[in-house]
Amino acid sequence: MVDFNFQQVPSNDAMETLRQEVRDFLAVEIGDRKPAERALSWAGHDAAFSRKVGERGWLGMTWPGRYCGHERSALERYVVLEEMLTAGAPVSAHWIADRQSGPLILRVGTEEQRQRYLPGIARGEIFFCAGLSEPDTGSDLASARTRAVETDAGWVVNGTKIWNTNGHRSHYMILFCRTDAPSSDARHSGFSQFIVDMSLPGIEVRPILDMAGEHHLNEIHFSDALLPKDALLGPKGSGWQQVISELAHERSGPERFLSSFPLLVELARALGDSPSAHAAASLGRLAGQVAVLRQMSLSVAGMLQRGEDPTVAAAIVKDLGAVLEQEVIEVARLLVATEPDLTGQDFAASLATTLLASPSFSLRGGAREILRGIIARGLNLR
Amino acid sequence: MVDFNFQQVPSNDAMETLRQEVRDFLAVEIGDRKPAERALSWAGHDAAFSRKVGERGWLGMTWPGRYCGHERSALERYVVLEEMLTAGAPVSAHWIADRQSGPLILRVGTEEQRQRYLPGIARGEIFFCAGLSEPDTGSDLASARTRAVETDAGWVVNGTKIWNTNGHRSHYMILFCRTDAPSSDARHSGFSQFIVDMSLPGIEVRPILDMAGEHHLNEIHFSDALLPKDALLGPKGSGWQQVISELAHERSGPERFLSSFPLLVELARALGDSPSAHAAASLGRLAGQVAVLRQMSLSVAGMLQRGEDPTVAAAIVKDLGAVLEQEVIEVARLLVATEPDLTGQDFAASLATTLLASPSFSLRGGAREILRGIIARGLNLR
Amino acid sequence: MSDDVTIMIRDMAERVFADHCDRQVLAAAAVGQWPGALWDAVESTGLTLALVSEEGGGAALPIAAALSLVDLAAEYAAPIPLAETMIAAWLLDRAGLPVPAGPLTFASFDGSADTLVAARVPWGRQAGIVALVDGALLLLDPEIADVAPGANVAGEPRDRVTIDDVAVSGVPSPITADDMRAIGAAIRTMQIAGGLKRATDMALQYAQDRVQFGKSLSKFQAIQQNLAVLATHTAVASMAATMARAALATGRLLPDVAIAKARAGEAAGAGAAIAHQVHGAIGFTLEHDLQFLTKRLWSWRDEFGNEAEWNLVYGQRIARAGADALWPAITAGA
Amino acid sequence: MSDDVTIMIRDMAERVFADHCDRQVLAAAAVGQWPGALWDAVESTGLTLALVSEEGGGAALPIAAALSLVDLAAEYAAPIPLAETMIAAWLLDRAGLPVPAGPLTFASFDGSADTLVAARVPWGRQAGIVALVDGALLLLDPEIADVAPGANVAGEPRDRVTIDDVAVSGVPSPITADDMRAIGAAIRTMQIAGGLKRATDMALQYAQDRVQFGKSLSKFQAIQQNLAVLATHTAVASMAATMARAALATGRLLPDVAIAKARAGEAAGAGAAIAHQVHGAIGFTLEHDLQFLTKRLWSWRDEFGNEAEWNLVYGQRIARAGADALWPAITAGA
Repeated sequence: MVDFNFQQVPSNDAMETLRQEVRDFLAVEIGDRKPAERALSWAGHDAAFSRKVGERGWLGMTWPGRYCGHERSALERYVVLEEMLTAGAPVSAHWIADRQSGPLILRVGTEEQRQRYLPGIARGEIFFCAGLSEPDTGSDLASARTRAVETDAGWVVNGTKIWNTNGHRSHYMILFCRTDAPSSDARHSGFSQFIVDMSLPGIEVRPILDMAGEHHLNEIHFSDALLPKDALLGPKGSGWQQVISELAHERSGPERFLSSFPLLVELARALGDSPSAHAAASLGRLAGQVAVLRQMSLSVAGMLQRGEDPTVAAAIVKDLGAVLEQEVIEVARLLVATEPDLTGQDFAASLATTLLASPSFSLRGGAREILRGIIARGLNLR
Repeated sequence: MVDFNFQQVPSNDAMETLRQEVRDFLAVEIGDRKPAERALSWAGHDAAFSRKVGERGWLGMTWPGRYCGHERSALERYVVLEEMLTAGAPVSAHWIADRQSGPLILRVGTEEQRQRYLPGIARGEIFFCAGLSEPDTGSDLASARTRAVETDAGWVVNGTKIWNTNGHRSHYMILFCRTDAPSSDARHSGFSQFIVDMSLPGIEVRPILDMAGEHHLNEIHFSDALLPKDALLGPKGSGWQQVISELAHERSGPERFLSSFPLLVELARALGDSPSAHAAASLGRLAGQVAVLRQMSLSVAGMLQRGEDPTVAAAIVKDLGAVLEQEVIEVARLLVATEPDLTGQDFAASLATTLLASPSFSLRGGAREILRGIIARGLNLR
Repeated sequence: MSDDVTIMIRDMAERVFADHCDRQVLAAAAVGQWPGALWDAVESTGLTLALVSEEGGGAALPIAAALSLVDLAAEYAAPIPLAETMIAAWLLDRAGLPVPAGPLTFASFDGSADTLVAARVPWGRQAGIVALVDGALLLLDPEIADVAPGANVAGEPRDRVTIDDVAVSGVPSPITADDMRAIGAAIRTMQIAGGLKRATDMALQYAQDRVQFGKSLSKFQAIQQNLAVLATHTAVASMAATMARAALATGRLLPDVAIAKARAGEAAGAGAAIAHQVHGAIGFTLEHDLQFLTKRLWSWRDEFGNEAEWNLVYGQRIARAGADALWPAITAGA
Repeated sequence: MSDDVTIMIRDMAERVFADHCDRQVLAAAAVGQWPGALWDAVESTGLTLALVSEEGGGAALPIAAALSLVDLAAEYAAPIPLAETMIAAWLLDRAGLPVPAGPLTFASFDGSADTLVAARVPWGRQAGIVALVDGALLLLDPEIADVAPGANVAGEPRDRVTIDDVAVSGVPSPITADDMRAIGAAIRTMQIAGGLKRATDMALQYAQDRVQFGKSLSKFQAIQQNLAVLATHTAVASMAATMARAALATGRLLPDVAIAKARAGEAAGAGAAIAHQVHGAIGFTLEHDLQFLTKRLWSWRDEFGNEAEWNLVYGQRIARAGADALWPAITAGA
């Protein structure tokens, strides 16, 4: 029986006060950003901006105070995220640390690891990247071959990671790799994760330019890189479980449907205050899709807050979100007869930037077939 | 490499003269049909109309003259079909005989069978139905269990056929059934086809009402029905090959994308001669889709005429056609804010009729996944 | 607390629907027969008066809890004006008018000074009509109403009601004709959510039961992907229904009802198409239950305004407010 | 006979493209470098003059045969104005003007009496511009043209050209500005067909080569279904390109060019999205060839009119003709 239980999450004063603070902050900090820059969405990288966000207490928001967290609710954190994303703020520098690495360290790290990394993340001073995919893995993460071998001196790592975001400007990586051969009945066994200091010898970061010609992605080679013993994150052999639960979190945020929101704003601007009936209805349709998806996404945040498993609900939000992000582009270009142009006027430049980013919309957080497979599993079909 | 080779088929004088003859005929014969009747498309049944079509020489058009065929080209036949379908003419009575049964008898029947059935079909006096699906087969025709056992007196048939169109008003059925057990390495072996006189004892026709409440479909039970020896069609054991090549033909015609064309005409009428820009563009888009798909479908007819295998190209036309037929409904209902109403005005009634028929659009000629599987096979993916 | 109430009344109602909404009742209703036993059973629970104040003889339940029955009735394709009756009774009660027994419906009348018309009034032939005429609300005297029967494609009565203007008078209405249309849109949104949920359950069940090429349909990857998309449409409609219920509860109908009806309407059509695709030929027959649901989905999405109408309402609001107000409007639900 | 010609010139051109359109050439062109060697090799085949009369020094090939090179060049993402040169040369020759050597392009100029402007002229900075000004056709003197460089998202030059009205004079043009836009739409339609064909081939190859979960991607049913849909879009674009070529050959541009550009434009976007989906992350990188094609598809679908523009042109024609003329119009191609 279908019962996904998306509940409406009412707002409260704390959330709305915070929302206004974030808006005021963004008006000052990025008020002069051009639409094409805003269209970069969470790919925009600005370390100084991230530090300021940290100063405001908007990183590590839900973490305990003893790690310089701010002990606020998942819903308050959600407010900060959605305000940043819809404004097209440059959140890339702190994004992975705040969203993935920090929560993971908090959950499975040693007390010493928590003390060492979390405060810097919360201050917006320490940036993380993730080392998951490998050249031959694709969606099949369990085929990863990068290997860490335990020696007296520490862990010796060899292998190659690919599609790494921000490795060239991050201080640390959470590395997923083999520490033991898989057992015969469980190919998902034998993986562990490590916190890797990116300045160590034996780590080479090679750029991969994306189709817009931008450098966000990297291929990273480990050649006998020696990690200290205490780089191991959580129990040895628990890497697979860590990643799986992390992916569920990764799929749940507002970044999963708001990537093209800045373009929607430019579309509204280009259409003006009295568009044709068709243009108005198209705008209303897209904005309505955002509004409903936002309720669903908030509902997922509510599940997280209550400690429920949001895997299937998050996959639904992500699948719908990827379709919507794509649709905004297609609707916008037909309503405003302007060719996409990176060096053009606001709308044309925003359109071009979003268009060139669009193939990534259905990649991030899982290809469409994978997401629908997760939903199908939630329906007990597999 | 993708190379489907859809070639443009130029028209010629013979085709255009014929087209005008058909239009003049239809203006007289069905000029007063209401939009909701036209929206029935090829489900409309009218034996008298079919006889008149036969009198005009528009059935068995491509067959040899010695069987009362008219030795015209596949493209001329195409002209007659498309004119009938777009006008919403009631072609159901003769449809299967002219399209499937007749050509099959011509191809694999004995000389005596040809002499006995083809002239009547070409005159629009003998109607056929097909007995393919069974309650448990679905798309997996090879799991059919109806069985014909050879005895001294003839073939004794037992089993049940379902989703049979027009069995209650057809003179004959082409019956697909088992005559031998499958060989261990080929579950498609051991099938044969028969020409079944529907008036024989042991054949019970039970109506299945479709969701519009109409009786077109039947479930047909064979209880020791005795067929004469010469009911066997083609060599014993060749049933599977016959059906497969027949299905390819069945997927190729203009009926595969024109089912909702009568509604498109009513949409144009409802919008009038100066619609809004959006309504005009939507109308232009749908009509343009019809125009391109018609060229592709004509191209398939050209392949048939040249004796080429149209399987993949026909699957493409059918897949696109099913999407288009559905899309016409969705576009129409949003452009004309009228609730579908079977007893309402022209547009509302045409909309309701087409809507209630719409689930069949993606069934006839193969479910969508099956069609896309055929295309994938044409791409050497399977 | 409200959750407990919801569970309690849903359990009560579900027993009635499960007992009475069988294929025979639905098939008879589809050709115009009034399901008297079903109606009587529902009315005897008192749920039809759930929104009426205690002084008015009702249960005064919270709106969100009470209206969760609307989805549920739709899951069973219950061929009675339950939602219409609940709303009509609530309108009467709020206007200080007494609420009669029996089925009710509501309609806004329009026309010339002489003759007022309401088109496609749900169950206009059987139900007492709470009418909005010239800013006044009243329970229409059936004697003065001329009812021409009609139906949607599911066979639910949608009647044309004509009255003589001079013959009516009522109390000042707390709601406008636009409000009434939005309220209608809100209940159809909830019904779509319920209908889609059941259609999805049926498709899931069918895919698991049906074997083809030696394995269950549900094991084919293409079918799984289709079912995942279907479930996604259902989730959207369900969220939309929740938004519509909340809008009725707060009394601020727009923009959420506009957003909700448009999104649910789109999900209804797309979802119905997939449910039929998964079912194949069997779902296309009159004897299969799927058609009770899909015909309703195809009707409900157009009633009280289709997607184009409500998208336009919302789109014009946000266009007027300007591009920089777009996100604030979404977070404020304004 | 025409088929033989087509095969011959396609073979000749394909050798040139295969030799010269490698990743380095395409990458350099995308940042503004003129691929001189490629151009010289193409021009030396004489194919740029395929549509020019024999008296004019050309090959006077049938239009459909000659323009089959447009798709082919697009398959290789050849970053030169081959189609523009062929068309511009043909326009000059038909107007009785001599055809110069080197790349050509064409543009219709608009503006005030003083200053005339053509926006987004393909290769305006490198090519001789066949200009339509006030109903007159001429080869623009580069001295009097002011060229502001621009580019589409694939990096193909799309330049803004400004001229002084009084400085130009030409011969009466056999074609109008509308015709010129339709001709441009026709060649972009053919390019889309070629680009989609190659993108599809690449996706098929990738799906067959790439192994995941122990089997080739192409063996997953969901991927097969996606590839089937991609191939279907390619088939539609290819049919549209054939219609556009035929329309140029007959000289009756509308409605077929309008239909063709709109259909191909829609296929371009949908097809590019699937090609990227199949390729996953690798297709999103600058070092993979897919982006040379998809960026062009995203550009070409908007150039010389997007789907909305051409659907409107066709839709208004058929609306004016009336509902009962709809089918006759489709069969007459009118």
